[in-house]
Amino acid sequence: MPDSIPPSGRRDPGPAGAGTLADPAAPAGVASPPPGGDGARPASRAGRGGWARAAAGLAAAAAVCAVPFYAEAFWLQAGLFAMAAAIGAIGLNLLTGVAGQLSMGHAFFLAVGAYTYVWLAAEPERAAGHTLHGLGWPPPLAAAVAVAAAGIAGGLFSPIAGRLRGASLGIATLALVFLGQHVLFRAEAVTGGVNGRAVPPMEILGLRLADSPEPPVVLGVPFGGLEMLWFPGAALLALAAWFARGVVYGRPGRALTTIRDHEIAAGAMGVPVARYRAGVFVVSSVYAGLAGVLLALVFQRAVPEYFGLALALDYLAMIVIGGLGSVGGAAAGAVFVSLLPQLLTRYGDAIPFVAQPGEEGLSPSEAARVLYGAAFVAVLLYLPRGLRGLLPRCAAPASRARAVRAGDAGDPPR
Amino acid sequence: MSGEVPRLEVRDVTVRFAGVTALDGVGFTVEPGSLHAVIGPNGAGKSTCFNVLSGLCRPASGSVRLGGTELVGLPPHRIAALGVARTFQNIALSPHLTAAGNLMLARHRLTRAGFLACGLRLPSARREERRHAARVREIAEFTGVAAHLATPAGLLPYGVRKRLELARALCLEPAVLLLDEPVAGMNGGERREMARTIQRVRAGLGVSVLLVEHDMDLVARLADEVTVLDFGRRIAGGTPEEIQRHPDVVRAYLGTEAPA
Amino acid sequence: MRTVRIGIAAAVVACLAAGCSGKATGGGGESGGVKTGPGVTKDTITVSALTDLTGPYAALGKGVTQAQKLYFDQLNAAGGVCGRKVELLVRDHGYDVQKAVAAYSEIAPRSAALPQVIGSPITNALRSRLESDKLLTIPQAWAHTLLGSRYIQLTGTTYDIDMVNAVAFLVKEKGLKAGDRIGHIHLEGDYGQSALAGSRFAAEKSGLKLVEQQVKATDADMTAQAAAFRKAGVKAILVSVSPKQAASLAGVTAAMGLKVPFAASNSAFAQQLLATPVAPVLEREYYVMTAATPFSADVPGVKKLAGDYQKAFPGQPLDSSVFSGYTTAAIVGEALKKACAAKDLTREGIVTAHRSAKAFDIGLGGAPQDYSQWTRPASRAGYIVKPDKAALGGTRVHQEPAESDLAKSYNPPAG
Amino acid sequence: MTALAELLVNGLASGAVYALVALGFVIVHRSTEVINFAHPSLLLAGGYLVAVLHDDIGFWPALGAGVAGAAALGALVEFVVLRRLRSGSHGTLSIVTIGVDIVLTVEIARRIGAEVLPLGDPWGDRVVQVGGVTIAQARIAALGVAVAAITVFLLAFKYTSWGVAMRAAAEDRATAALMGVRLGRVSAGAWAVAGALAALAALFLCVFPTPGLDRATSFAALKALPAAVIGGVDSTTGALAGGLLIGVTEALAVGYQDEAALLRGGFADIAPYLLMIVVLLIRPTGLFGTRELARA
Repeated sequence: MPDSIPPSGRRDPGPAGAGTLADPAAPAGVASPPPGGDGARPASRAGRGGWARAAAGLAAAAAVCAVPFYAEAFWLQAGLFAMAAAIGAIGLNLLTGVAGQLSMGHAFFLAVGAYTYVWLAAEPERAAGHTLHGLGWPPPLAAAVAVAAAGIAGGLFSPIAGRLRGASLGIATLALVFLGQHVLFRAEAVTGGVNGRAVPPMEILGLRLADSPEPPVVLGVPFGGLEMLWFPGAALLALAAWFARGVVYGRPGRALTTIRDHEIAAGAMGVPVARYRAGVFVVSSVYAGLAGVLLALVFQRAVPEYFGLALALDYLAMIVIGGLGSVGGAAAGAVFVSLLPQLLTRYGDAIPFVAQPGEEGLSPSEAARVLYGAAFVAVLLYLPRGLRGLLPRCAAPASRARAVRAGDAGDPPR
Repeated sequence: MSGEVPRLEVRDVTVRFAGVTALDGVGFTVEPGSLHAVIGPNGAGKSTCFNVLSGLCRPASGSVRLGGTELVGLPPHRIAALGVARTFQNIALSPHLTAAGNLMLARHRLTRAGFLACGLRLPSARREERRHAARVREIAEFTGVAAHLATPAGLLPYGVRKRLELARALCLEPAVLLLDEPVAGMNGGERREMARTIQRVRAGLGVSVLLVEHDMDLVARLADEVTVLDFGRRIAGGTPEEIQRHPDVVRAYLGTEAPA
Repeated sequence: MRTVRIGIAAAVVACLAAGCSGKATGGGGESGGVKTGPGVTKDTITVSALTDLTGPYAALGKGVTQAQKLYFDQLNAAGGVCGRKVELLVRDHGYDVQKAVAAYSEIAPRSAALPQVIGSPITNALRSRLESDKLLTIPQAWAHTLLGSRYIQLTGTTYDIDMVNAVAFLVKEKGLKAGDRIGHIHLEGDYGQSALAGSRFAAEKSGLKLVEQQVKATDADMTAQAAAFRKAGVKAILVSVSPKQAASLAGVTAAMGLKVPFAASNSAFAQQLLATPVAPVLEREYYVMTAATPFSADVPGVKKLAGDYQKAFPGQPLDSSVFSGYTTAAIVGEALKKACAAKDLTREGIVTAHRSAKAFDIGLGGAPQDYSQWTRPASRAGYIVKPDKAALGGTRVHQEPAESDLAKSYNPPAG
Repeated sequence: MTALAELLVNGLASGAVYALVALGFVIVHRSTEVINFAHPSLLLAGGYLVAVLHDDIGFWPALGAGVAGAAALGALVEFVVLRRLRSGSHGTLSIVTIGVDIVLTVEIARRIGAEVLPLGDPWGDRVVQVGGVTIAQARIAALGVAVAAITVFLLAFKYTSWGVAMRAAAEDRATAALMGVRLGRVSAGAWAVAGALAALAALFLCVFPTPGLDRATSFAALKALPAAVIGGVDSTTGALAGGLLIGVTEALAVGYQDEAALLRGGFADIAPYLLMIVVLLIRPTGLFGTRELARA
C-alpha cells in the first residue's frame, strides 16, 4: 500500500495518472465483471472466451435470420410481438429494475409511440364513419418522430417522475394509463376511437414491408409483411439491448443503481437524484415508444382498448419474471409473457389444466394470466434473479435480492 | 494544496423536528487542512449537524459557508459538487455494485458521459471511463480496498465496507471530508488501521476533515480541534487536551470518570 | 466490430442455407371434381370462430359458440357437406384485439369461413385481412359501419334500423308526438354510434327532440343520466348500452318516479337481469328490438332448436345468443352446401354461393333475409319483445317482425 | 338547487365508500410502508363471497362471512407472501402485491364469469324523499355504515393495544421492534382490517343503483387509490377526506356534464386521477400526509 497518493486536480484526474496502472478489471476467474464494474472492462476479447462469444453470437444471428424461411405466419407474428415486448421491457427495466422506480404507465408511452406513428405516416382517410387525419409522412421519418414523441411525453411527466420514488410513482403513472386511454378514445380524428385505425406499413428505400398480392420470393419462400418485418425487428431489439447494457454498465447505470439502493448516498456523492430519475423515465419512455411503433407495425392496427392497465401489468410481469435490473432478463421475460398465452391457446388440448373453449375451467388466456401471475410472485419469493438466475452465471447484473441475502446494512440516516 | 481548500464555517445553526430542537445555535469553524472532531453523547445532534452540512436537512436558521459559498439551501449534489464528501454512520454503499462501481460513482461530478454517450459507447465515454478507473484504483490501493474491487459491495465484510466508504468519499476528490463514525463497530486492529489511513489522507491530500466519533482515543490522537455538543448545543470547543479538562464536558459526556 | 461483420456474414450464410426451406406457399387444388381452397381437405372442412369466452362478452360468446357446435354436429350427423365433416375451430380472444389478431393469423390459413367473430373493433381490425383472404365472415355485431364488404355478412337488422323501428313503435303505440322529447342513452363506440345514427334520423323525421347521453363501457351507475332525462322531461328512453347499465338505468328511473317506456337495442338486454331487483321494472315498460326470434315464439323450428339445445347443453340459458349462433352457423352451412353443389369449395366459391341467397329462410321465424347486397342490411324488420320471467328464454313476442315506414325511408350510410 | 343537493348527497355517499377502500390502502401503508396493489382483489373476493352466500344463509350472515373472508384472505396474503419477503425493500413488496392481484383477480373474475351477481341487500331500490331530494336507501346506508366503520377503526387505532402497536410501527419500525412490538402481527392485522373494509366497500359498490357485482367492480378500488394519495397515503384523516373529495368530484362531473363539453364522455372516470396529479404536483405528500412519500 503506498503511503500517499498524489493529490489529484479537482476537476480532472488528468492524463498523468491514466494508463500507469494495470487494468483494474476483474481478477482471474471472473469471466466478465459485474455491472458497474470499474468500467474499464477488458478491451480485448481475443482470448478463448472472446472467440466463444463471437461464435455464439454468430450462431444466434444465423438462427434468428433463418426463422422467416421456416416458421409459419403464426410463429413469425408471435416472435415479432415478443421482440416488440422485449424492447419495451428492457426500457421499463432500466426504470424499475435499475433505478427502482415503479411504473404502471408503460402502456401509455407505447400508445404515444404507436399513435404518433400512425398519425404521421397515414394519409387522411374515411373509415367506419369517421374522418381520420393523417400527415402522410414517409414511414421511417414518422417512426423516428414517434419514438421521440414518446420521449417528450416522458419528459413532460418529469416534474412528477423526478419527485416521486418507488411505488408512489407507480400510483401516479397508473393515472397516465387511465388519462391516456380517455384521450385515445375521445380523439377519434386521430386514433379512430374505439375501433382504432389501420397502421400504414413501413417503407424502407421504396420497399413496402407489407403483404402484397404478388409477394417477392426470396430463396423460394414468399416474403409477406411479417417475413420482411422480422429483420428490422430483430435488429432494433439487438440495438435496444446493446444500448441498454451500455447505460447499465456505465456512469448513468451506477448513478441509477445507487439512487435505488441509497438515494441519500447518491445525492451526497454528487448525483442529481431528481434529474436522473426524470432522465431514466424519459429513456424508458423512448424504449416504450419504439416498442409501440414496432407493435403497431406487426399488429397492422392500433386500438385504444389495448393500451390499458392489463398491458402495463404485462410489462411489469415481464421484467419481474425475467429478473429486475437485467437486460437479458427483461428480454427473456418478454418472450415468456407474450408467448405463453399463444402457446397455451394453440396447444391447449394437450395441456391437462387448460380447458377447451366452451368447457368449464381455466381457458388458455386465463391459465396464462394465472401462470404468469404466479410466476411473478414465485420469482420474487424464490428466484430473486428471475429467469436470468436459472442460467449459468455470466455477466448478469446482480439483482436486488442478492443484496438482501448479503445482508445489506441498514438504511441511510434521515 | 491546502491553499485551495476553503474554510468551512458553521454559524448559529438551529434545526427543529416536530417540536424537538435537534440543534440550537451551533457554530464552529473547520480551518483549511485541519482535522476537526465533533463529539457528544447519543442524541447530541452530531448526525443532524452532518446532515445539515451535506444538504440532507435544512436548518430553521443559521448559515454554513464553504469559502464564499452558502451551503444552506443547496441540494446535496450541489454541495458534493463543491467538494464536500461524506461517509455514513450506517454504511450507505450500493450493495449490488462492485466495490469499483461504488468508487466510480463518486467520480460522477468529475465525469460527463450521459445516457447517450454510454449507450452508444462513444469513444469519449470509454476514454473517460478508463482514465477515471485508473485514478479509482490508486485511491483503492491507498485505502487498502484494491483487492476487493471486483466484488459486489454487499458481499464484503463489514470492516472492508467501512474502508470502502472512506475510499468512495475520497474518489470525489473532496476539499472537505465529513466522516460519520468511521470506526464504529470495528475491532481494535481495524480501528488503528483506519486511524492511520485518516492521518495519511489528511497528510497526503491536504483536505479538511470533519469527524464525528465516539472513540475518544481516536479523537485525541487525530484531532486538531474538538467541538462538543450536548442536547443540540455547543458546550465546549478547543484542542483535545483542553476539552478533556473542561468541566462541562467531563460532566456531560465523559461522566465522572476521566478517560484513561 | 469484427463480431458485427462476422454476424452479418453468418446471416447471409444462414439465409442461403434457408433455401431448402419447405415453407408452404398456400393451399388450393381439386379433389373429387370439387375445387378446394384453404381449410378444405378431402374429408374435412374447417370453419373458425373468434369468440369471447373470458372477456366482457363471455355470455354472448358461450351461447353463440355452443349453438354453432350444435348446428355443425347436426350437420355432420346428417352427412356433412360434400362428403366432408365440418369442423368448428374455436379461439377465445377475451375481447382483446391483439389476441384476436394473433389468433386470426393462426387459424386463417386453415379456415374456409368464419361463422363467428365477436366484437366490432375486432371485425374492423381484421377487415382488410378478411378481404384479402376472401373469407366469408359473420360478425356478432350489428353496427351499420360494418356494412359494405362482400366478405362480411351482418345478419338481420343493424342497430340503426332497430332504433328507427323503435321510434316508429313509440310514436305509434306509446303516443309520442311531434315536439316531445325522447332520451337516448348509448355507449361510446360503434354500437352506440350506430344506434344513434338511427335515432337521430327517426327523431328528426318524427319531429321529436332527442336528448343524448353517452356512457363508457366501464360506467356502472346511471344515476346522473337518469337525472338528466328527468330534467329534460323525456317521454320515452332509447337504450343502447350494456345489459348491466340498462338495469341500473331502469332501476334509477323507477326510483325517481320517472315512468316512461324504454325501447332497447338487442344488446341492451340479457336474461340474467330478470334475477335482479329491477326485474319488475323491466317487465313493465321495457321493449327490446331484435331480429332474433324469441324462444317463447310459436315457431316450430325455434321450438325444436330450444329442445335440441337444452338436450345438448342442459342447464345453459336459452337466449338470443343461442338463436344468433345457430342461425349464423346455418348461414355458413347453407353457403357450403351451395358451394358444393357448384363444385367450388374455394373461399371465393363459398362467398359467391352465399351471396346468391336473396330470401334466406330456414324456418326459424323472422323476416326473410337478403344476402345478395352487402351495402344494405339483410333485413329491416325485427321483432319487438318484452322481458318476461315466465317465458322460455326470458322474453315474449310483443310485436311480430314488421318494417316500419320510417325504416323503409332510411338508408344507412355504409362504412 | 335540489339537483345540486342530490348530487352532493350521492357524491358524499359514494365518497364514503371510496374512503373505506382508501383507508385500507392507508392502513397497510402505515404499518408496512407497502402500497397494496392487491387491494382490488380483496374487494372483489369479499363481494363475491357475499354474492354466492346470501341465497343460502341470508344477507347479514353472508355479509359477515364476506367481511371475515376478505380479512382472512388479506392476512393469508400477508402471511404466505409478504412475510417471506420481510427483508425485501418496500418497493419489492409493493411489486409483489401486483402479482398477487393478478392471480386473485383472474381466479375470482373467472368464477364470476359474465354474470352480474346481486348481493341480496335489504335496501333494494327503495328511495327516501327529503325536501324534494330523492336519495336511495342504499346510499344512506352506505354513508352511515362507512362513517360508523371509520369511527370504530379510528377509535381502535387510538385506544387498543393493536392500534398503539401499529402507530408505533408506523413511526419507526426498528424502535417499535425493540420495544417489543411484534411487527408480523401488526402487519397481518393491518392486512386483515384492510380486507374487512374492502369487503364492506364492495357491498356498497354493488347495491342499488348498480345491479350487482361483476368482474369490473374491482376497478372502483383503483379509483380509491387516488383518494388515498390525495389525502396522503399515511393519513387516516386523509383517506376520509380524499375519498369524499373524489366522490363529490365524480358526482359533480357527471351531474354537470351537459353544461360543459369538457366533462362529457366519461370525464368523471378520470377526474380522480387528474385531481391526484394536480395534488402531487403541488404537494407530493398529499393533503394530510406527513411522511415523505416523495422527496423534492
